[in-house]
Amino acid sequence: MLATRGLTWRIGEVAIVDAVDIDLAPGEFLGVIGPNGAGKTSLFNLITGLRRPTEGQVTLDGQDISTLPPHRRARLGLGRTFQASSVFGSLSVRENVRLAVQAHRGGSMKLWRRAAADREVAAAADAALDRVGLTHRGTALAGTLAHGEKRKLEIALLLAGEPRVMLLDEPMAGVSAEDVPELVQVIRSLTGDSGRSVLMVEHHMDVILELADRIAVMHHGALLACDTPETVMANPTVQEAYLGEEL
Amino acid sequence: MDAVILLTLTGLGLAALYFLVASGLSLVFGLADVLNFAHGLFLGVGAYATWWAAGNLPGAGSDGFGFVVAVAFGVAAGTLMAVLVELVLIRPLYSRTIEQVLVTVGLSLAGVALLQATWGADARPFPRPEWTRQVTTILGAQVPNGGLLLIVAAVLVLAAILAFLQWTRYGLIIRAGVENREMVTALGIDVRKAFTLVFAIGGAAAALAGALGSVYFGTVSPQQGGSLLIFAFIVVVIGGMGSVVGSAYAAVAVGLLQQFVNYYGTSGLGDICVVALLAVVLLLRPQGIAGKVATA
Amino acid sequence: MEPILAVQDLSVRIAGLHILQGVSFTVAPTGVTVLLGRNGVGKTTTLRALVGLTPRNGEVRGTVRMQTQTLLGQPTHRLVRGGLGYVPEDRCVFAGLTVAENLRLAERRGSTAAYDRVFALFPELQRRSRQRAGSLSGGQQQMLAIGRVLINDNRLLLVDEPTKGLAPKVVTEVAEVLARVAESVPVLLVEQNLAVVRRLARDAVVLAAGQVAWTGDAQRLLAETELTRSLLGVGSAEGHHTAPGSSHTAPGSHHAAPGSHHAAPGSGRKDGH
Amino acid sequence: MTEVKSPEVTAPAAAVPSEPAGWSRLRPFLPLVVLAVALILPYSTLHLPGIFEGALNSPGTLQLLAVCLVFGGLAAGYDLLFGRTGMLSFGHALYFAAGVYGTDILITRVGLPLWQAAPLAIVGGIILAGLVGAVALRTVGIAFAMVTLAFAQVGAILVARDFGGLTGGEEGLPLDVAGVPSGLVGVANTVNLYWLALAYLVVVVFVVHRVSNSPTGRVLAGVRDDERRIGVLGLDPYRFKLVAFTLAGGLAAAGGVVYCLIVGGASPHITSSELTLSLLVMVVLGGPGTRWGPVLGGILYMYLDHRLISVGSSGAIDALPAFLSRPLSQPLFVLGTVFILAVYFFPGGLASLAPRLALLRNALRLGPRRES
Amino acid sequence: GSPQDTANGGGDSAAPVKVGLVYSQSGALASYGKQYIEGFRAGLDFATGGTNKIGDRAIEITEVDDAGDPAKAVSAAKDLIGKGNKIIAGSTASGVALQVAPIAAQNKVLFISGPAATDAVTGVNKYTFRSGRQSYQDVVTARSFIGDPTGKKVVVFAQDGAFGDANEAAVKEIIGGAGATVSAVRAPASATEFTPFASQIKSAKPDLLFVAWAGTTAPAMWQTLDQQGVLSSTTVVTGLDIRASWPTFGAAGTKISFLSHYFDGASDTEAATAAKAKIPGGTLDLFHPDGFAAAQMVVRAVQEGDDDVEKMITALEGWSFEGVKGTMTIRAEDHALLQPMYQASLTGSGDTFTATAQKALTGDEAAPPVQAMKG
Ligand SMILES: Nc1ncnc2c1ncn2[C@@H]1O[C@H](COP(=O)(O)OP(=O)(O)OP(=O)(O)O)[C@@H](O)[C@H]1O
Ligand SMILES: Nc1ncnc2c1ncn2[C@@H]1O[C@H](COP(=O)(O)OP(=O)(O)OP(=O)(O)O)[C@@H](O)[C@H]1O
Ligand SMILES: [Mg+2]
Ligand SMILES: [Mg+2]
Repeated sequence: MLATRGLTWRIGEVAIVDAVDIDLAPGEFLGVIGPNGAGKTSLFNLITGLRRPTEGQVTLDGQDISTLPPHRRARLGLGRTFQASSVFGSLSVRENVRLAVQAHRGGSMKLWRRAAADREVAAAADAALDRVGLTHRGTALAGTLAHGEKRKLEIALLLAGEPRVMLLDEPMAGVSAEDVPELVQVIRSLTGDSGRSVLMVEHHMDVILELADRIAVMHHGALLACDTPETVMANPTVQEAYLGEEL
Repeated sequence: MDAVILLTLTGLGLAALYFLVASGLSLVFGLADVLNFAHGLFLGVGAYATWWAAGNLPGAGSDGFGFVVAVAFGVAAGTLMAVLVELVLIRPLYSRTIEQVLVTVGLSLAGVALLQATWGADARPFPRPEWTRQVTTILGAQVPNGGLLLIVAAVLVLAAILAFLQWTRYGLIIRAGVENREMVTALGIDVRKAFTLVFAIGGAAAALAGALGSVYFGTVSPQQGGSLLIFAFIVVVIGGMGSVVGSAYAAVAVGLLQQFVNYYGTSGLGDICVVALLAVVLLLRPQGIAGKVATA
Repeated sequence: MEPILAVQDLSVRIAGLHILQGVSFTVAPTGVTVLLGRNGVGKTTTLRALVGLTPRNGEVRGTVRMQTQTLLGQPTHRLVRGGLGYVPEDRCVFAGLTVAENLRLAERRGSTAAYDRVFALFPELQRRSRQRAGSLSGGQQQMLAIGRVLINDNRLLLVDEPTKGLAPKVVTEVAEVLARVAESVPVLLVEQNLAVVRRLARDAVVLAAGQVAWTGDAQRLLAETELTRSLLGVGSAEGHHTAPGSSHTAPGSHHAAPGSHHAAPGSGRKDGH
Repeated sequence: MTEVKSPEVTAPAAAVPSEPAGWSRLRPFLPLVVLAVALILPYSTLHLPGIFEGALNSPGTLQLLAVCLVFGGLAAGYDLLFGRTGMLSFGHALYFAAGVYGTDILITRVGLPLWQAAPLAIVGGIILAGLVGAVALRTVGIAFAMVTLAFAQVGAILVARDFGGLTGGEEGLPLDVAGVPSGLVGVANTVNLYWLALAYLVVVVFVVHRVSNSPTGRVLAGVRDDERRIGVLGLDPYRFKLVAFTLAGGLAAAGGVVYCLIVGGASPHITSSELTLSLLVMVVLGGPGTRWGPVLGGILYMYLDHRLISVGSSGAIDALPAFLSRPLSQPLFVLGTVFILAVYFFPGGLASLAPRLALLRNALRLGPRRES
Repeated sequence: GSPQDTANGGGDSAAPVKVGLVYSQSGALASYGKQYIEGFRAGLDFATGGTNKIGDRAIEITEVDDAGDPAKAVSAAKDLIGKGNKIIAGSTASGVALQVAPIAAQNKVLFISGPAATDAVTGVNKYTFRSGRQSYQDVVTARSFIGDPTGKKVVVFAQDGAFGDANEAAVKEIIGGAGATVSAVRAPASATEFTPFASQIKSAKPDLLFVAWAGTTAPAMWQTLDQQGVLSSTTVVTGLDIRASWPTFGAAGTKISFLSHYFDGASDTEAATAAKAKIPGGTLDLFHPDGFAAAQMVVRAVQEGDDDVEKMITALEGWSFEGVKGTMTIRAEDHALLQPMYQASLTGSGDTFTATAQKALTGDEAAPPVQAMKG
């Protein structure tokens, strides 16, 4: 479904992302791990178009999308969350999600229609909010949410776009322990739908192990390994480069 | 050939003037993140204070050492003014960009009107040493000494500011404070002092530009600062906000471009070319020629 | 032992929201006191109030004493110079400055800068000292943020979620660093990673609904499943898929952190909401 | 750092303490009431000494009000860019000037009648805004502000150059009233200009509100908060910003047409970057992103701008000692001081006064009731 | 009341005469405005024999500041007309004069333009008169410096914009028309560095350089022309500005031949003596005669026309009177104000300069070409 071929991003001489080949099958859940600074976020930026690769290609369903701007890629079904929460701070939580729904359904360029009147959009938005458990915060301004709530809102925004490929950048970071199972549940429910693939960066190994079909390990920009969780966890290089000593 | 040399040197003089105005603006604009529309007022204050000192301050005059004293007085007045403005008006408004624009616009309106109310709207002859009115013949071109003075001053100011930012602790604090004021205080540093200092430097540079600019123009008038300001803004933006070196490059580019186009093209084309240069630079490199690449 | 920090009746209101409603707790003069609670309960708000960084539209009430000194109302830079070190939640390194400059900035006049201490803890920083901090990865930035505070001698450290977004290996490193730091300086730590809490914490303060829900011995809190569940909503401190970072990397081998046997009589009191 | 902080949006009405039932029922109709008052105002001979020079229906007062209303509309249009989309343009004067000079040149130099000149000028303004926006919107933040400023500066230079004697250079171009309906000419017909200005204001306010409550408006608010995010949602921020920019340009050009008729000509003042700056001041003075703030800000600014001049030359000021009377007789001194004071005393703009007044009213209302 | 009501204009023979003065009290032209109003007061005093009354009727003057902004001037004019003023005077800036003139015509009131020098006001409509000189008269005076222009080479150095355009056109018409070859060097009004233009002028090697430059950059411009040797290589003619500006010419001042509208001591008329006695400071300057003449015209208009504007116009057209500068004549065809003009030179240094009249041209000698009345 989503594939990268020789994807490389250099700053000066340094390759931040180094000839990465990834293949994501429909419905597959690929976990991405790697030490801090391995280039995971950068890889996401290349795939979603926020950065232009120095070399290599990104293809979606066989179509080369390497030169498309971010919004065109999103239209093709590529959705993502950000490592640092990014929501529309001055809009209410509900308006945030409605905006995402509206963006997905098209017809955003309507200057003369009352936005609030679109019941379908409202219903879809409420459903997405409900799924991440933020309904009770619907009227709060998104900018005033606590960190964990923002993460949930981000997932709701992602959901609203009904993407076929989702890129999640550390969705659990900063989420309190008690909410983790719930979020894991939400993420799992997203992938249960047919054909939706996920690429997720996460440092919480248990979450990765629970969700991922395969795990890709990045190190110094390059793909160190990409295999089933068992194989990856048993890989001594991975042990040494990433997991380190136990606490 | 003569014409080319003459245009180059006078163009550099013009560039020096732009740089003197822009350097203070760039520091305050880029580092303290304040779009200081009152910069033109600082220029005016420096110029008027110098003018006043030359006529009234004991020891100051329009020639020799007396002139140096008068300019020093003007620079001190500009600095003081800038410090007061920062302490009283800007300090309560940090990180509120738009309100700052409002306050500095208000200040420049009120301040220029006040200058006008006190000394009248008309240009007054500016006291200056006789040699600044003369020309030096360089390779057959009659280059005005006033322009050469500006060039020397600009080079000195550039060197001084760079040394300050790179090598002093306050320079470091200023560069850090631009990014995150709060975090600088969380490291135990009173960042407010640093910003007052930036304003002081900006005010001093502006006042110097005002004084030397008036030497160059031969007169001082309330509106003078404002008319230079727009080109100074253009220079700052082309150079990259906060980059003093960038401002220097940009000032040279703008000064020379204006000079040559005005000579070889038709009148008014020089200004339009400068504006076109700005647009082209920003479209190709939105952060300006020496601006930092924005990080993701 | 006299507490290093005594917080009494701390209330914070931001933009009309009453975030903290009369929070009182103390921080012991040695070891790590950990501040726990769900997302959005006000942990960050508490730390920021202590160090004087409540936003402009906020309002702080109550009394906070660090030994004899009253904290509230004083400007941040003076508090920090007085020996209160603060590592913010989102790192806040100066992206445009090099690593070396970031560290140099943190040097305080009068105290000798302990570069060896920092570089010994984070050799990566020494290697990258000429790199711009903005181009560091998240984990590297976190190291710099901690290193920046450790360069000075402090009387108390406030550290907000230092392991957020770090690779397990780095989490372990950071935890070890903090453990070593805590041997000489008391630390008030906000942390979600229960494995780290277990490794470090001696005392715990649990916030819920803007108030202190529980204070006492941290190890006891984690040991008593009942308590952990009711306060932190975690099924089990060791629960396989629940506490992030705990299952794979923290088999619970280092139960006895230094100083963890301290159990003040009368602690473990459970405050009602 | 290059990001311009978009103005904070005032909290939704929930923040306002509950108001007495009768009032809240009346509230939605308040704009209509104000509109009705504004419509019948020219029939009043009421004299408000100190506020206006003459009676409300005197030509001088109506002229002043007309100018104020046009700028109220202009500020509301500018707010579509600044307050609602977060774009800081320093070149909005260009489209206003396009409307003014476009109308003036088409009528006076080309000889078209008003009904042809006005739509042409507005379409011209829209096309100009579209073209400039297409280029300028490739940048963001301060760079965007400067590119728009630069284009506006080119406009100002072209007007000053007076190519082919079209614009009259620094002397401006008086409007040839031969092409204008007689109902809009002459002091006795000032009232028609007033109604025209009122109509313009109503249209702008209606358009701006309609648009900002539309799906597009929602996207624009999103662009204001986080443009990158909008892109990842699958929308092209560039297109939306361009639409807002062009629309605001068109509204400004329409304002230019009206202004040209009211003032009876064009002068290069209106091409200056100062005009854009004063638009910004108006919006901030009123409260960016709020429903009525920019309108009020625009009206108040223009009122002060015109009235301070007569205050400055009034006898009361002359009577003061020289160190006071000299600066006070400089209108710009007073205006500048007013801006500065406004920032400190009305943070959030005039629009933030309403909730505060409501608080005060509640406090006053509750006080006595508790006692009884 | 009805919205179309305007206050009634009176007509009552005992009611005061309302005169509105719209001029610059603040803004860039404030000092021109100040001279204008001082001159006006002195002129009113002179023309009414110290009574400030015309017959039995008191004169009620309303002064409004336009700050040099036509929009404000138009508002003020409408306000004044609405309040029954039948005479509007003032207009320090050309832009203001041009935009107020049509208002006067639309509302059929008398408009006496002030210091605004634009030629376009002459003949703009029958309601508009002028109390000052116009650019053409400057250029005609300039021509008098070179004797026979035939075959001479004349360069106009002027700023961009209408003022420069008008001067260039006038020189081409008046001096070029008399046989000289005229070329122009134009510079942006905002220019701060003049070397390129000085070089262009120098390489043109003109017999006469006519400079039309207004604004704060003028001293820098003169200094550059001087430094590049333009002033010493040819005859340079320009208009002499207000007294306060004289020192700003610096050393260049004594190398320039000036054409002058007026300076203290240029004339020795009864009116000049009266004006000198009346104005604060006792030294006449460039625009005092304009205000003085405006007052004389107002008094004449009311004396002859009472409240009937048409009669006022008839009374003024063709009227000759003794003003500060000497004999002035309102040309009936286009309302140009024919008046003496002067050739002058500056002497002195530092802050003290003295102007001396070299030659005076009579009103007829300095007359501009006749325009067709446009409206
Ligand atoms: N500037 C602000 N304006 C309005 N509300 C705020 C502001 N800052 C924080 N809050 C609110 O205060 C509450 C506490 O926030 P805080 O960041 O202290 O939580 P936290 O316990 O640190 O959460 P987390 O674990 O997610 O970091 C949240 O509900 C948040 O919405
Ligand atoms: N704009 C940039 N300029 C220079 N270096 C950069 C830039 N962006 C990223 N880097 C570098 O690229 C490397 C990879 O960064 P990236 O953010 O992709 O890491 P990551 O794998 O997401 O790390 P983390 O888990 O800490 O978030 C880091 O070493 C970082 O310093
Ligand atoms: Mg990352
Ligand atoms: Mg927190």
